[in-house]
Amino acid sequence: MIYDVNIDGQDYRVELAREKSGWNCRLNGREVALDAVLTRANVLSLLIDGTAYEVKRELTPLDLHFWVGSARYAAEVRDPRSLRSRRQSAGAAAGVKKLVAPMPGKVVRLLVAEKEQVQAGQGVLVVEAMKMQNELKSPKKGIVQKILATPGTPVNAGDVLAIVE
Amino acid sequence: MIYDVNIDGQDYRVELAREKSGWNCRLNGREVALDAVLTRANVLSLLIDGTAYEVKRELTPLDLHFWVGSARYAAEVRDPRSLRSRRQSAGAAAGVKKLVAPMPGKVVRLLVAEKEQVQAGQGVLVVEAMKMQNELKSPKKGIVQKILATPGTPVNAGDVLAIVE
Amino acid sequence: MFKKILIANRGEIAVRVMRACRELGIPSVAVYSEVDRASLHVRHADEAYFIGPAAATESYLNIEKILDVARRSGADAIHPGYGFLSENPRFARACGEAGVKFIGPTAEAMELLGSKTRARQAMGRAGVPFVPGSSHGLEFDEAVRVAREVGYPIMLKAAAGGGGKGMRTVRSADELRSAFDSARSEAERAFGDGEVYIEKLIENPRHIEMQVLADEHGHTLWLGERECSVQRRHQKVLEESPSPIVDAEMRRRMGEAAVKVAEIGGYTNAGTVEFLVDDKKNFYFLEVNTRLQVEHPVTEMVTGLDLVHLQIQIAAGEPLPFRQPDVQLRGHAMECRIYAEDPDNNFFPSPGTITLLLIPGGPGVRRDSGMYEGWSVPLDYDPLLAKLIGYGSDRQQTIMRLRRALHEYFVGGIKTNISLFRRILKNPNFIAGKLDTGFLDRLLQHPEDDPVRKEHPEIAAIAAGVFAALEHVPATLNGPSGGSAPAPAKNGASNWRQAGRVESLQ
Amino acid sequence: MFKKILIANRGEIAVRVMRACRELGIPSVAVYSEVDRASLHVRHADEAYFIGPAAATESYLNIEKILDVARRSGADAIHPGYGFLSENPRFARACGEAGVKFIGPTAEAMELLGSKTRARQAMGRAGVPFVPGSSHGLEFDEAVRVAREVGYPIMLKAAAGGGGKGMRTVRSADELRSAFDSARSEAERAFGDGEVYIEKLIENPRHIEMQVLADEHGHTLWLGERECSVQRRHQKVLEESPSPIVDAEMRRRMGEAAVKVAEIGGYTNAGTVEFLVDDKKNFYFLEVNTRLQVEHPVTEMVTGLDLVHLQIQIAAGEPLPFRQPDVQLRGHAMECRIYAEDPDNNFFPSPGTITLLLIPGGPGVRRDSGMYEGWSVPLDYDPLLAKLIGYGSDRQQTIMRLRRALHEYFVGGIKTNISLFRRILKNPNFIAGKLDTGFLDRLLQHPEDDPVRKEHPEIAAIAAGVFAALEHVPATLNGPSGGSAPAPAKNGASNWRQAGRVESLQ
Repeated sequence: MIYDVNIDGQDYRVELAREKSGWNCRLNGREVALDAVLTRANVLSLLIDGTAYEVKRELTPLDLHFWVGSARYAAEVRDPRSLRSRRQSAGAAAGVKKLVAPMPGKVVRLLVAEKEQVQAGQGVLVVEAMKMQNELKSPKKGIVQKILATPGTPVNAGDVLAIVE
Repeated sequence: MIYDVNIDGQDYRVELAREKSGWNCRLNGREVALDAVLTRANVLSLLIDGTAYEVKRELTPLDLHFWVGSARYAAEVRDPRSLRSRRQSAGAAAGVKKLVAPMPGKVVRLLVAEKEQVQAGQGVLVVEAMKMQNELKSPKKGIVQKILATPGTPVNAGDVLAIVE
Repeated sequence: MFKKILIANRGEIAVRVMRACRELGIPSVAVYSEVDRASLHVRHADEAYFIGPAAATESYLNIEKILDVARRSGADAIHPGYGFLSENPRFARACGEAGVKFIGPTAEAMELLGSKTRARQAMGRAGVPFVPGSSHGLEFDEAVRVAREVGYPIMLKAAAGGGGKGMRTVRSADELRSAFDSARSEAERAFGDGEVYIEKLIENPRHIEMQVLADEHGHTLWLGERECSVQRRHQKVLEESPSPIVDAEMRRRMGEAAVKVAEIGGYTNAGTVEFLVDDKKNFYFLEVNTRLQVEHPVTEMVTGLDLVHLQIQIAAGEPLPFRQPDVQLRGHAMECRIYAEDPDNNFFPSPGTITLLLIPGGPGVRRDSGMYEGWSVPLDYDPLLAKLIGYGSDRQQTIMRLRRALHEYFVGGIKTNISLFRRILKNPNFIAGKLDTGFLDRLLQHPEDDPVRKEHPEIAAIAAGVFAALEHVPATLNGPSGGSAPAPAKNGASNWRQAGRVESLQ
Repeated sequence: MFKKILIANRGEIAVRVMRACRELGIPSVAVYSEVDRASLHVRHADEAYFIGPAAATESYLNIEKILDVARRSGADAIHPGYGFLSENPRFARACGEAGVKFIGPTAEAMELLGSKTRARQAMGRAGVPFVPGSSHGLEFDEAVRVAREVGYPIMLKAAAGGGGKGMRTVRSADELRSAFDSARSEAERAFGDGEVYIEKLIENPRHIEMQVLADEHGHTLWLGERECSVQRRHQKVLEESPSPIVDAEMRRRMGEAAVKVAEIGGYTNAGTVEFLVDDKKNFYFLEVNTRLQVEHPVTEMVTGLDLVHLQIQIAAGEPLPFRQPDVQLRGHAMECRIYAEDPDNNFFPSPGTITLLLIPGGPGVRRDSGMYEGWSVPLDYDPLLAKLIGYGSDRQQTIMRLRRALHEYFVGGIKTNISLFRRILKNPNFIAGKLDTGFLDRLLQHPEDDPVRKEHPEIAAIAAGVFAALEHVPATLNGPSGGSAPAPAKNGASNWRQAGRVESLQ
């Protein structure tokens, strides 16, 4: 099995083959003496040349991360031989940025109107969750093309709330 | 849904019907104001007239138990409308008793031979597990019809090791 | 002793109080809102009653509903926890009228000590040092005069205040007008009371508080201080006892001042007297928290006492079972408040489902938690999920122990501030005990100082490959094994074991 | 300080030592056998090396393999835990020869104090009270004479003994011959050493031991006693500190006797001096355990010290950082040893997969555990899974706290002795502190006294129905949600919530 893996923006190719005596692993073509045990769901114990790593998989509706010890890595995994891919069309339309709800909550206020000009970092709207009002800021300088949120309505994490171009 | 449930030897009929407003529950024909939430796998929170019960399900290769708080109940569940039944043919052949391995381990010694007479509680064979030698005793007085265990070989929990008649 | 105790709260503090009830052999009654049916406090209770929608005003803050549950369940006492109704004298009074014992101080003590201006007036009469300023609500003209007298910079504060609301720092006379107006209207909106007073600003103070305990027979004791200077937006994040700067003599003086405050207020049960401490170790009375504090466990660890047991015993009319000289302070304790919030993204709250939970154990580690794996954190309440408390023979050991425990702690599926504590506990100023209420803000201005280095992206890559490969092998190896199987978690370990063994010998 | 520490053990004690290493900033190295690749101690280590088959003689007891891992990993010290090689002087010597520090006493001290007869001789010279009898191996003729002198009943014991092997109670002269022969041959088989000696039988003694700590600079201290009278087949089940019968004066005398024993033996590092105590509170030296004990946590809780930190610091040549008067004993601690065994079926061992694990938390609860949900307990080793330790301000609070913690504790899929502790902690004699080594046998003779009543079979029936019904609804409600889904545990809660709410209002 061959996987193209992107970790924090860096690409890796991981080749794994099952053999009688274990798994054969190559990382970017280089052989790795890998010993892997899934100890419980989402927790992998890796031993490589004696060094032990506990790797946790964190899969949320929004994204995929792996934790190696206390460090968290954003990941995308693609199997070149299948159509299953977690890579999103990220590069597309670099000039358009979506303002996405980072958590579920309730939209309490809009701070700008459609077609209005905003600065990078300027507040666009306010979402309330867990007793706190959280100002969501524009990811870039530009024009607010569209506001998809309505004050008083609940939103889910990942919902697109506004588009800035 | 109707289930015939046997708890520690006692039979109960549990009727459950899903309704818009919740579940309708009858126990032996009597209505029960049941509020049930599966909080995590195998852990059920029941509220009945304000009293809270945490019920744990324990399913092993050998048997099914429910724990209500700190008390453990042996259970068999049968759905009268389906062929799925966990009830074993327990009543059959009352004169024949099987000596079953209560845990995995290794048979280290036989204490009697086939066709030998044994008393109830007399040791039949010894199984070693976790650094301890454990004498398995005859469930009844009778004749050892068959010994299915060989010294030096591993056994699994639930394996029949001998038959006493 | 009480026959049954209702806990008018949720989350970790409800669980903590229920544990004390069970230890005292008293049945506990939970109340829960619509979104809390599956919450841990319902699982820990002996009885549980639904009290309404998620909005706290319609459930946990609804006095009538809570007293109705007390009546239906036969509870003869109510523990309010912290937050919600815990400092509401109207609730304490309503309990009394309903014939249910409120586990806390009297409504009168709450009213006197809960108003900051009334409390300051009382402290003045009793000779307890407090921050210079006014001790009553001010009109603007008076504010101008008082500010000039105490000298800028000053703080404008709401008499009914809390949580930083109605609070303004004023550095010069020309800022006063607009600050005064906005503080006043904010206080009016937040508390329905626009009373505002002035305190001299103590620059970069420490926030140190003293735990007191008073029975209903006139005995009042102090149980040592807690240093609570690690704060963000006036919200405590980490607390410890003892304070790195308080010695035995200062502790005794603060303790005696705190006992005097409690006695002036006619205080009973557990309470906390907060002080500001300046860089010359002068301490000034700030306010009284008329409840059990979130951070009470650090005091429990260094005293070896159980404050909730003692609260219940005091409320039941028992005298304190020890005297001041019997209180033995030993070792060092520190608490990390685990919040559902994202320290890497403006501390946005992070409700959602906890998909994986690995929890620390071993020596010197206490967990007071309201979460469990599989539980969905509702978006309707305070983001405090759990508290991790470490104890060690000294401050250094406690820090190292908490770092170890944080290494073991993992909450997956939602964001938490666990990584923030790794930073705090490795910060040289923190380790040196150089703290003030500005410490955390300064630390957060240097995200590049994060001690967690991303040194192993290639391990993450390999793991990503292995997880993907495991999903390609038969479901019994990796995937959960279907309806009636008890252990979805056991998965591929045994099959991989053989492989692992051989590889590791290479 | 050491650069890297190898832990020559497995299970909870390996995890506990690794935690100490991490707290001291020292990388830890695990070793594991074929069946332990997925064990918790491998997950907690910084490095891990395979050392062979399940059989301990070919892995955890294999000195050469372990020293080979030390060499390969660059570990400069080895912590042996308890059991396995921990009391093997040959191992301690081999470590020294390999240039690796053995964290424990010297081989010489082990040899002197590990032989019961040699230790008794040394105690005689030093004037430490020990049980009357012989202090050297006996032939039968001599045994007849000694037995007559000390008076029946007597105990025959193996000099090299442990775990009850080679031990016989003899109540009259005519039983002596056969008991002597069988004790001798059992000792010969078990230890390769048939040496047998005589001790007067103390009827129903208490087993009380004293923790000592000695640095390599001549300082030896005692840290208080542990009462270990709750035993089954000479195996400790529950331990506590302080003992219900030891007062400050007796504690000081036992402590000083224990320090004398350690000093006679040239003892360094942590050790335990065991005493038998008769019904008049006379105490008699029994033996020395030249290692960290399973039950060391109760001493840690009442002293506030970390014994493993201190062991490592002592082995690194550091002097003890405190003196005898600095040791502050406070409160009460008790440990329950959680074994994989079935108390309802002859205490048969119960290896297998842990399908569900609910663990206690909150105030005064410490868990030292080697298990996790989804782990398969191998059948090859000691059945100790975990230790639950409770701390309270007094014995009564500690008992109630442990009862509460046991209420929260659940291990599904295998049998454990958790229910036994419920019985012990509710037993009137136990609560009154009326203990001796026969206590548990007497309790087990009355299974009908089990305080857990099966009062709710109908609740079990309803739950059985609900679980079955949940399996009939679509898989997303109850069943695990497939390969890539992170949370098989979340299941039907939200769908049932609505139902639950309405029903609970009826």
